[in-house]
Amino acid sequence: MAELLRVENLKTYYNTLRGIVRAVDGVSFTLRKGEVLGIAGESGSGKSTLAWSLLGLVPPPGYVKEGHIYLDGMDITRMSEAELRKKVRWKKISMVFQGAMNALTPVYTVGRQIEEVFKIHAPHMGKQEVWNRIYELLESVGLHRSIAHRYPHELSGGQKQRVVIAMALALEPDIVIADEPTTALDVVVQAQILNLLKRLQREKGLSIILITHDLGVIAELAETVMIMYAGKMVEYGPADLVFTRPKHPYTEALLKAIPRLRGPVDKLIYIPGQPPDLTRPPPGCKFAPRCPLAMDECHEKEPPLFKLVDGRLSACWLNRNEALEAGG
Amino acid sequence: MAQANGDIVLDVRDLKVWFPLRRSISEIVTMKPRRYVKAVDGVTFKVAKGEVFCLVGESGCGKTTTGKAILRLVDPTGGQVLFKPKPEILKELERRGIKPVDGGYVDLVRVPKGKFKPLRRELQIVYQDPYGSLNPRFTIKRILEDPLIIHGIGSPKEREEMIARILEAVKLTPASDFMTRYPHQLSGGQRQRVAIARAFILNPSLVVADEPVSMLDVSIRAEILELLLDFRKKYGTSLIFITHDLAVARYICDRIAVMYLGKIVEIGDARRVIEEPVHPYTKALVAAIPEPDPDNRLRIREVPIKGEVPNAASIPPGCRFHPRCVEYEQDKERLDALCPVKEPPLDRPINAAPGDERLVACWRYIEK
Amino acid sequence: MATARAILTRVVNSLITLVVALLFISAIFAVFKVTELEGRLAEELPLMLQQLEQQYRHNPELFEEKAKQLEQDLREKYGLTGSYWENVVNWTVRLLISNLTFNFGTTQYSYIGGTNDVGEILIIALKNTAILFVTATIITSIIGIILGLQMARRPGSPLDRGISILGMISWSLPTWWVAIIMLLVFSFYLGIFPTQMKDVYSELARLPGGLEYYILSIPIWLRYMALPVITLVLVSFGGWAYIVRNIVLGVLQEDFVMAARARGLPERRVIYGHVLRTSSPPIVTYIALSLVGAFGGAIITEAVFGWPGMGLVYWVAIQNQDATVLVASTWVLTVAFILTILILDFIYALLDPRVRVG
Amino acid sequence: MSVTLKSIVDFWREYRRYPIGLVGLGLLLLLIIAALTFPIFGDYQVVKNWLTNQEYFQDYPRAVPPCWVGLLTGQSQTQTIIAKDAEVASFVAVEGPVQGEDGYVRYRITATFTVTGATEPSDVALEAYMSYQADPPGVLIEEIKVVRPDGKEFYLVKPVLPGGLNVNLPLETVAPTIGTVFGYPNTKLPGADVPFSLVGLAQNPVVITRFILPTLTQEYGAELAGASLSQLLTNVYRAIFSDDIAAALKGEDYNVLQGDYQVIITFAGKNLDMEIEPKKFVVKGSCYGLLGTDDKGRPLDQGIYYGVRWALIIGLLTSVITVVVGTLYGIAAGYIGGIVDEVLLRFAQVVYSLPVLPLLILLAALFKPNIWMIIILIVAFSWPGISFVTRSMALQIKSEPYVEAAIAAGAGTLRILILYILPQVLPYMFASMALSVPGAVIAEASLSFLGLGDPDLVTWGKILYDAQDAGAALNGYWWWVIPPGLAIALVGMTFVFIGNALDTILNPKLKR
Repeated sequence: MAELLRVENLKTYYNTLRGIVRAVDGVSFTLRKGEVLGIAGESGSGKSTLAWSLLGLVPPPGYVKEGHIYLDGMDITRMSEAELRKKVRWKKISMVFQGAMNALTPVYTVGRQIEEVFKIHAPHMGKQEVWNRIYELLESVGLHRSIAHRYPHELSGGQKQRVVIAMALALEPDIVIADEPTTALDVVVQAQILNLLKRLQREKGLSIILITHDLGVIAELAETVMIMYAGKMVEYGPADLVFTRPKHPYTEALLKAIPRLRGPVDKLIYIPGQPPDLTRPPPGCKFAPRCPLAMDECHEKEPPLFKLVDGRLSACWLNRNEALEAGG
Repeated sequence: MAQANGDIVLDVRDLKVWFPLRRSISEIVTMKPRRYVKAVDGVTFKVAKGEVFCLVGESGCGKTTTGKAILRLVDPTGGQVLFKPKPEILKELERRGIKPVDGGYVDLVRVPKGKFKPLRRELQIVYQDPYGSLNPRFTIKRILEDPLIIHGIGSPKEREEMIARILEAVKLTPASDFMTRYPHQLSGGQRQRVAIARAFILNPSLVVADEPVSMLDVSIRAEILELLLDFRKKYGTSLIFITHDLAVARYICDRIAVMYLGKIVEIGDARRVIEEPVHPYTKALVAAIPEPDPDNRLRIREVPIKGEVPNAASIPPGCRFHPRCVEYEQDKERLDALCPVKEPPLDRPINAAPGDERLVACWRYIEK
Repeated sequence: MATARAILTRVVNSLITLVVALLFISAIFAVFKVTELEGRLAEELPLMLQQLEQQYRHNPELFEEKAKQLEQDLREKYGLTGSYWENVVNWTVRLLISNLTFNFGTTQYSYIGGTNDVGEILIIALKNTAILFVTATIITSIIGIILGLQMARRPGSPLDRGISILGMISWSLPTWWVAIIMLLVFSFYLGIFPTQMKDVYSELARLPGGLEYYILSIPIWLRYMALPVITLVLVSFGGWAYIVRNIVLGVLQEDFVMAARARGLPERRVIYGHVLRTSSPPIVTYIALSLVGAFGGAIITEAVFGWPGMGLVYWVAIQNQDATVLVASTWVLTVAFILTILILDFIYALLDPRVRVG
Repeated sequence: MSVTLKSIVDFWREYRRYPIGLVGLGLLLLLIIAALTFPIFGDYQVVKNWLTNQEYFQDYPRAVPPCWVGLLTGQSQTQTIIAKDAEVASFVAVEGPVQGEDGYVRYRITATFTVTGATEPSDVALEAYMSYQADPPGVLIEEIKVVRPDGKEFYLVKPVLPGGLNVNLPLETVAPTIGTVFGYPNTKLPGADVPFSLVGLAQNPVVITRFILPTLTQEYGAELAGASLSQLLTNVYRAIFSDDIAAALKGEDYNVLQGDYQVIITFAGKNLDMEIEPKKFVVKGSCYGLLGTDDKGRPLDQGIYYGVRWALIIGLLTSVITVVVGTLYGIAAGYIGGIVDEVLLRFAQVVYSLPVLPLLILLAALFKPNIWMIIILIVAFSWPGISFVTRSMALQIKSEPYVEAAIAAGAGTLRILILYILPQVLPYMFASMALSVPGAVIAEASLSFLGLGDPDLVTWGKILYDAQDAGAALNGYWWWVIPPGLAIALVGMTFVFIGNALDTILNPKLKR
């Protein structure tokens, strides 16, 4: 399938009083049309910053240090604010924000906020046409059209999340970034939202970048999985492989740390220590200080992304022998 | 660890916590009765010594309020909370003029606020939010010392030793290093360990753990759970573990109670309830949980439930779950006289396997 | 439904405030009045008794009777028939009624508008105060909001720092003092503006009538208003900008701002349409608060400029020890003030959908 | 203990990062020093007599600007001299007795001063203790003259004949007695303080017509032709200091002659034995001190210097009481909650929506309160603002899990309030104390400005009231208006700066 988005060696840093925070530190991936990429990582792993970078929306004092983001052959990192606004944001890439509760402006009705999107990006559309489309959108995410005339605070969490998804689909973008789309929702609602995303993805052939800390949610949707740790991607590959036969000790540990609903109740393992301070990252592998399998080398030299036989990428020295080549 | 051994520490009977709603002007004018948010609406369960008892349910189901009502951090509207304190605490209470109910139990609901203090040594809580549960202006030492000072335990030197010991027990070593730190200098996981240390430093008989891991990163959750189980084993403390995560519940709990809108709908052995749920709501909950299994991607997850949770201020009549219940819908003709009319009691399901101690509040499964 | 409740609560609140203010004003004036009248009685009575004694020198019994009668009459005339506190209560009730009916009687001193009717004086004064104050507030809010937005968008920039410090400084300046300085500079040294703003009336009197009057009176009003308005704006715009900045800075950190940007909305639309619109309820609250704060300073400023408003009435009444006018103007001002706050409360409720419904 | 110390040190580290806060702290230090040093460097007599005793300020020039203005504008000014007792000796010399050949014993007072300004000093005055004995009794004033820098002598008293010729007659027949000039009975003068004023003399019609005009016509007769008597009467004093005496007399333009002047008074009498002890010498210059004087001659620098302490007392006391009352009220409402909270909140809202200043004015106008009452009144109207904030803080802290954890651990209400809630509210209290100082200072100044302040107190507001009353702005007396207002602003700014720094530290949302 056609390649939609290519990210090359993206580095997004924040200048803070304490030093430079390397929130995203050399991430590369491609996204094909209709592909769902799940990006998993714990708090502070840089996954949200990565999402903001894709829209050119890194909040100050953050900035894209280097790297390229190619969308349809255009490099987003080189675009002016006006170009981003007119060509990329929402037309090509839309986003479902973390905590949908706060992603809607509280003083406008839901419909008005969707209407505004059309006003800006499709000024030729008539008012009637726009509103028909709004109702259609709301109904497509399983909401009644009367929701359009309500204010965000009058809606439940699940309804707001649906509204935000409807809004993301308004201009039929190629890519939807979903940043923790179900966090803070109850499990039942979460399941409904995941179903909705699944359905929409299939119907419209959407490409989705799903960002979450919850591997369970990733498994529901993602075809390809990227595991991030301390601003680096540590493992990248098809979900089937990553979940069943992880090739990075971090991925493996994460999977073993999650209690399961079915099967035998194994003793959970945990990862000792805590993620590194991104202003003063350790030399070598960022995960080495917490890694049960760390070797001397791991503390000294940063592992490259090894490309494995099964097509996966993994940044761990243990994979050296299995690797086809050191990519990255 | 089932309750069969009869060593019941806590016996909650028909506990109710109702919060009065402010009446609108038209309601005052028309003299309508005051309405209540029935956060907890008749909850009954027992917790054995050394047991981990789980309360699960979605947000707003009353699980946290139940936990806090047991600790009298929220005042119950009705019901009984019979608690069996350690003998020395019981003696202290008797000295203060509180007569125990038979068998060395005290009804926590009826203990006057002014005489509750000795019981605080016995009942502790661990909160969800590791950032808000530690006083930002106290050092770790001061945080852990405060309960000891309040109860007049030990000399300063002894207290310091106790603090060092408990810090080591929660693996914050070297203890002396952590004592002088402030909460903001610790990571989330470390803070939660301090919170656990604070809960256990008084050696309580019962600890309520209110979603202690849900705000922590996945990689460190297991460690916190481990710690709680450790303490349980070491001191025989009973745990009421409140969570929305059935998978965590399955991992840590001996018994489990599933709550919906202020009531327990299903209660029983944790594994059994989760692996073979009976109540339609439990079934929906179990079905809704995503697991890191890549096969899930290929199917639309069927969650057998309709609509959204109603407002706790307007609880549906009869079985409070029936408007969302798929099974009621399927078997409407038979159940129409029951579900929308009469509240189902917690009872043994008709087809319960032998040895299954579970109770269910659903007409479909208890009606003979 | 819920809107009705919110409005009703606010109205009831304002009514309670009015009643408290009314009671307070009437009662303290009653205390003053009774004390004053008792004093007058104590002065007059002995003199009149002396006269009476002369008259009835030969008939001590009749004198006793007449003396009693005289005291009785005088006490009735002054409304001092009971004990001290009874008198105070009686007077309070009397004043309550006159305040509630806005029936303040007349004054012997001359204020503005060439009338001695206190009610008429206050109507003119209130109108002039409103003209000045509303104009100044509108100008200040526009400048304050625009500057505040710019500051919030670039926190720490020279503009931000400069205006912040200016705001802090103007927060510590008495408005009326700035008014004196403005007079000194612009009227005395530069001679650009008139010095006594109440002269506006004599100038207006020279105009022909009819439509022409209205056209010609505008530039005259503007010329006389300019200095007071500039002063009021100068003193408060910095503080406004600073508060707006802080409110907006808070809103800018909300998630929906980034969400709006992500939707590709132009920055102007994000800032004015989403950020400012969301900030508007707290900003309106701040307008209410700042009115509370600036009001006192503003009316004294009027006195400095001789602007024929409430401030001038106050100034003259204080010089003349004219208690009637003082009380009447305090009451009228209180009513106007509480009504203004009530209106702002309504505007707040209109702007914030969360209040509108909940 | 060390924990508290450490947190104070930490706080200071953070505070240091705010230049504005440091400026505020520096200003505060200055103000405190100013308030404390008044008893050392200030003139308490001036302040004591400020409101009640106008006589006291008769030696001061009236409504003159500060002296440093001359340095800025390049315009020279005549310094004011107010010399008393021992200091007088450096300006005033007394000679005598000198036995004259004509049989008279003479005493002479010579007062020297310098005129450097573009305008003449508004008065030159001398006060001396005098007592005498003479035989036959009586002291004559032989002459009073001003010796000017250009060498000319301007006679105020010089015995002459109506014809204009100085005839060699005995003094008794031509010279006035001491009483004629100084207004004392000429027969006998027991020991007394005798005042002399150059203006007084030069504007005294009797002296002018009897002594001054004859001498002047003798000298400038031709030039003065056509000048009216009334013109001459009003212009004599100016002429003394004029470079063109005749022009000055006629009321035409002239320049002030700059340089050293001497006022010489000669007493004479037969067998005269006089004791002259100069007590005071005053030259009312065209400028005074650091901040000039007002229209009653009161030196403004002293008033403003003295005002510092009251501004600080009023500001701090009012804000501290306000904040403490507001905080306790707010915490009580928030912590107790329920119906109590409702009632307390409603009451605070009512007080809050009253127009403060009009009510203060009414109360002050009707009851003429003293400063302590004024402070109480200001507090009575300003506590609600604080109480709203502390109430919501108490509500919020009360619901924090760590407070509930403390309750769960068995902590009582008092412990919660003191150890958990108060430490959180305390920094906010300090910030609001600082931030409410300017309001309090301005409120008091406003009342004083309206003439409703404490009648027995010299405050900046009162000085401004006097200025407004005298139309200072419309007369261009900027030195009377600007400094007191700046002083109010300075106190305000000091605390706003400090409060703002505290606020920024406490309110992380505003950081950066």
